[in-house]
Amino acid sequence: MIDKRVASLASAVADIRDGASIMIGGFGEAGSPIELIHALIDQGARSLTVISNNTGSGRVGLAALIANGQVAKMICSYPRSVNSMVFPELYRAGKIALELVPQGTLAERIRAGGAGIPAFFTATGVGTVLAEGKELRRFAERDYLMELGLRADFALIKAEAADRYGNLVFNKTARNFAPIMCMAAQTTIVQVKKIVTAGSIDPEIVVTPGIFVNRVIVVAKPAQESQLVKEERCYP
Amino acid sequence: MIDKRVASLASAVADIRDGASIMIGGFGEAGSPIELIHALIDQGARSLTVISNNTGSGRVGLAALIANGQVAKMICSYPRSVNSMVFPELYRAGKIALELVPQGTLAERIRAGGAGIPAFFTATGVGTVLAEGKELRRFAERDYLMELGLRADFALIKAEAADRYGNLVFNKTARNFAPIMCMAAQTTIVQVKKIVTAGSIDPEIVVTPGIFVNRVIVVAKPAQESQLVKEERCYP
Amino acid sequence: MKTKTLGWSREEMASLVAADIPDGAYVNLGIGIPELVTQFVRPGSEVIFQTENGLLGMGPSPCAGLEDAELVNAGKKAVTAIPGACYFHHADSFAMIRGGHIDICVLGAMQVSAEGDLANWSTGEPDAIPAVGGAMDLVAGVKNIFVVTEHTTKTGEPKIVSKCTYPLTAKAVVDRIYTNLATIEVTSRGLVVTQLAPGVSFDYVQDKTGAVLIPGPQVAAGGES
Amino acid sequence: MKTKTLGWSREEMASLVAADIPDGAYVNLGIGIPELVTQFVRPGSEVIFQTENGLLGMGPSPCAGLEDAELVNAGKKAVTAIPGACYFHHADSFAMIRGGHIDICVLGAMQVSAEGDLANWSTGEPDAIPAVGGAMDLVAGVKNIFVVTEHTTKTGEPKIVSKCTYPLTAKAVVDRIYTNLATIEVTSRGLVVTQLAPGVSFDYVQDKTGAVLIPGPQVAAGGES
Repeated sequence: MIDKRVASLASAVADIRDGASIMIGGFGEAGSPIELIHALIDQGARSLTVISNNTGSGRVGLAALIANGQVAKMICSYPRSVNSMVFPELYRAGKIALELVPQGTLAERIRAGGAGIPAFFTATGVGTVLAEGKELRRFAERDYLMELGLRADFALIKAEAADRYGNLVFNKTARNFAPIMCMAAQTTIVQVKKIVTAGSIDPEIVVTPGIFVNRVIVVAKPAQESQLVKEERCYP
Repeated sequence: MIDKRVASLASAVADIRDGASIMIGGFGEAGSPIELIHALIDQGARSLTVISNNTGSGRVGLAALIANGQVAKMICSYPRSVNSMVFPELYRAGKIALELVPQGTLAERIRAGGAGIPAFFTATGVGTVLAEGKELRRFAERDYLMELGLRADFALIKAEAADRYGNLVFNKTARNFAPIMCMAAQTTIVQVKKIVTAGSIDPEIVVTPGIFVNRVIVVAKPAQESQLVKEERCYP
Repeated sequence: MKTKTLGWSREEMASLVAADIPDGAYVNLGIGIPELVTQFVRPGSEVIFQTENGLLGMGPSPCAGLEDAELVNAGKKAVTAIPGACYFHHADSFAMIRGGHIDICVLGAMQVSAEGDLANWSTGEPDAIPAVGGAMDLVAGVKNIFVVTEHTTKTGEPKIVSKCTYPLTAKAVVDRIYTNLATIEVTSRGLVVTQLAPGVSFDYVQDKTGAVLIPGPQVAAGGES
Repeated sequence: MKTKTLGWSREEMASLVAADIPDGAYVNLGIGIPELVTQFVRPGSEVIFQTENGLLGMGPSPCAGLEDAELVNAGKKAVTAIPGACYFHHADSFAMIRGGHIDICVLGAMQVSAEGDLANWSTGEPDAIPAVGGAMDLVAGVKNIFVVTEHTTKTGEPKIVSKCTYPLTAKAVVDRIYTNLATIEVTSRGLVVTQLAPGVSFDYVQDKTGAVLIPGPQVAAGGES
């Protein structure tokens, strides 16, 4: 029987090794798998490349992972926010690398990685500093940049519900990068608020087919990042 | 108020002009918008380029459109089936052109067209006759072909239900090419079994956002192509 | 600063933008003044707002206490969804944007050039943290780009310039500019002033602008107003 | 034709394939003998079948009278969906295939070469209607390609050849071949026979094959069986 449920957050992230590339879902706190990230802090893998739209806020979740010195490089579109101080400090100190990618290009590169497409062309970024070093090519009288598909060793994802096959549904705008990251990672690890019996998610409404998911762990009441930041919490 | 409902099949297809390119949804009869196709036969536009996975069967639906001499060129992956005689005859007689595209490449070309991606690379077809004339390029020690995004003037689509915004849901494997064709056509025309009030489709389960749909027409009880073929029906 | 009180208010600027949005349009709004546009949709017309983090049919801010941390806009502020809305993932959202399906994007600017080049993501200062978000995708993909901005910076420097000095977001993409002083169309002839704020003369606007302006048919050239 | 009765039946071939499918595998099945594989999934193991027209979790054929024209497989035959299945559109389906997420594809062949080249879509005859469907995508994208086929054509010509004469579906993609006479592994050393059908000798199989075969460790070379 296929059963992708795992027993603990610790076992879910146990095999993430030093130097791994990790996609982390979320747009700000919406969809950020904060408990999985904290488990990765406990686990301690270092020299990570993290692909995520933002860089976290306060001293919890992704910001805490960065603050803990575990991240060597960020690939993201917007490494700034009101309460984001950790990344800017380390970046200015030259202690973390940054590959800045426009948000839509980041999304499409991840989707391409998951879809077996090594490269594609987009008009985004043409004529800007982000075009430097990229191949420029004309199609039908317009210039486009060639962008490469992006894959990762692991994905850490937050979803609303899963069944034992790993089929996923999401909640509102917490969906954001999750479905494409599930596709683009070698091993996809998902925290869900609940597990439902196979067949109880209508086949018409599954957002992420189970084939893209490797491990599912229940976190029934996930913490809310903005609340932890307001309380000035610090992990660990 | 946004209201994409139109009054009749005839008015839904009235502005399709000679020489237009038309994407037609469906995989075999599943998802084939047979009533819209028949309306296009009544309308009479000629020299059409049709993009559809198959070429229809019997003398109804897509096969009837072809038999009626309205199609100059087919872009498809599988122009053959048990009851498909119309296309083979015209093709052997040199009366219709064919661009044969592998099914996954066809799907991705349509998705790329709708997503503003002029070209992408795929390993499908490398080393085959379908690679002829296509740019070959190596990424990470593997060869890929460059394939171009595909757009069309119109899409004829069958869906299960819509609201006045054009949000769509589909039925089982009748979904197939419909969502990506809705994205890739300048004007997307959809026949649905029913219209529901705005807000009655859960925002989490909308498959095709209304932004990709221009016209919706109700065909409450669509004909079943295989049944018409069995009855040896012929349109018009 | 005189410019603070002279000309249109932020609300008036948003309302001018809203008056130019056709019924049934699909619109993406940036952060700041663009967010105010939702309040001025013309009576009898319906506009659908997209937010690039995965929602078509964005509604107004929720009442206090009803915020949902998983229902936010691109600025990460709590929003609502209208009946008939839908959610989708980021690749689908930017397929919508890049594929030219959004009619209008309304966004702020640091600089706009006479050719419609836009700079709105980076000052280019050495210690700035580079952060681009979805700006480059939006201006490259959306059919019509409306910039809404104060006419000058807080220190009185022109934001409408002959050539941008800040790093570009994209070249030749801006269609219209709405400032507190005037509305301006970016055309192949150059920057055409289509409307002046009450009490503002063409010469005054030209004086506050770093590029040559052309008076439109409804606008009197010169210093009177 | 001797080959019609000699060796394994179609069901036995399908069962040999099924025995090589690991528990929990995601599998795409072609038309013909591959379709029989569903009947031989090993007890206690669970295999998920994908059909490229948009269904993961394909179940058995429906009972007569319960067919749904909108629930079909890639061969356009009526199927069912298991509890835990899901539907998706064609681009997502082939993202799954092209992206290497499907573990095994089982499909028929017109010819397989010693290097694992596959020809299974066209005879290349001048009046043939070219039709490729999803074959090229599947063999380029799926991790393991299992071919299941009669060892020779109806007229006794070898289908396993040193070089394909029919138009290729893809180069160097086939991992294993299951025929009525033998199971064969495509390796960097060449075609290794891993099992012989009862009553079939290595020499007999070699005689019916258009490429050099190598006996595997469990297979006796020569004419005895």
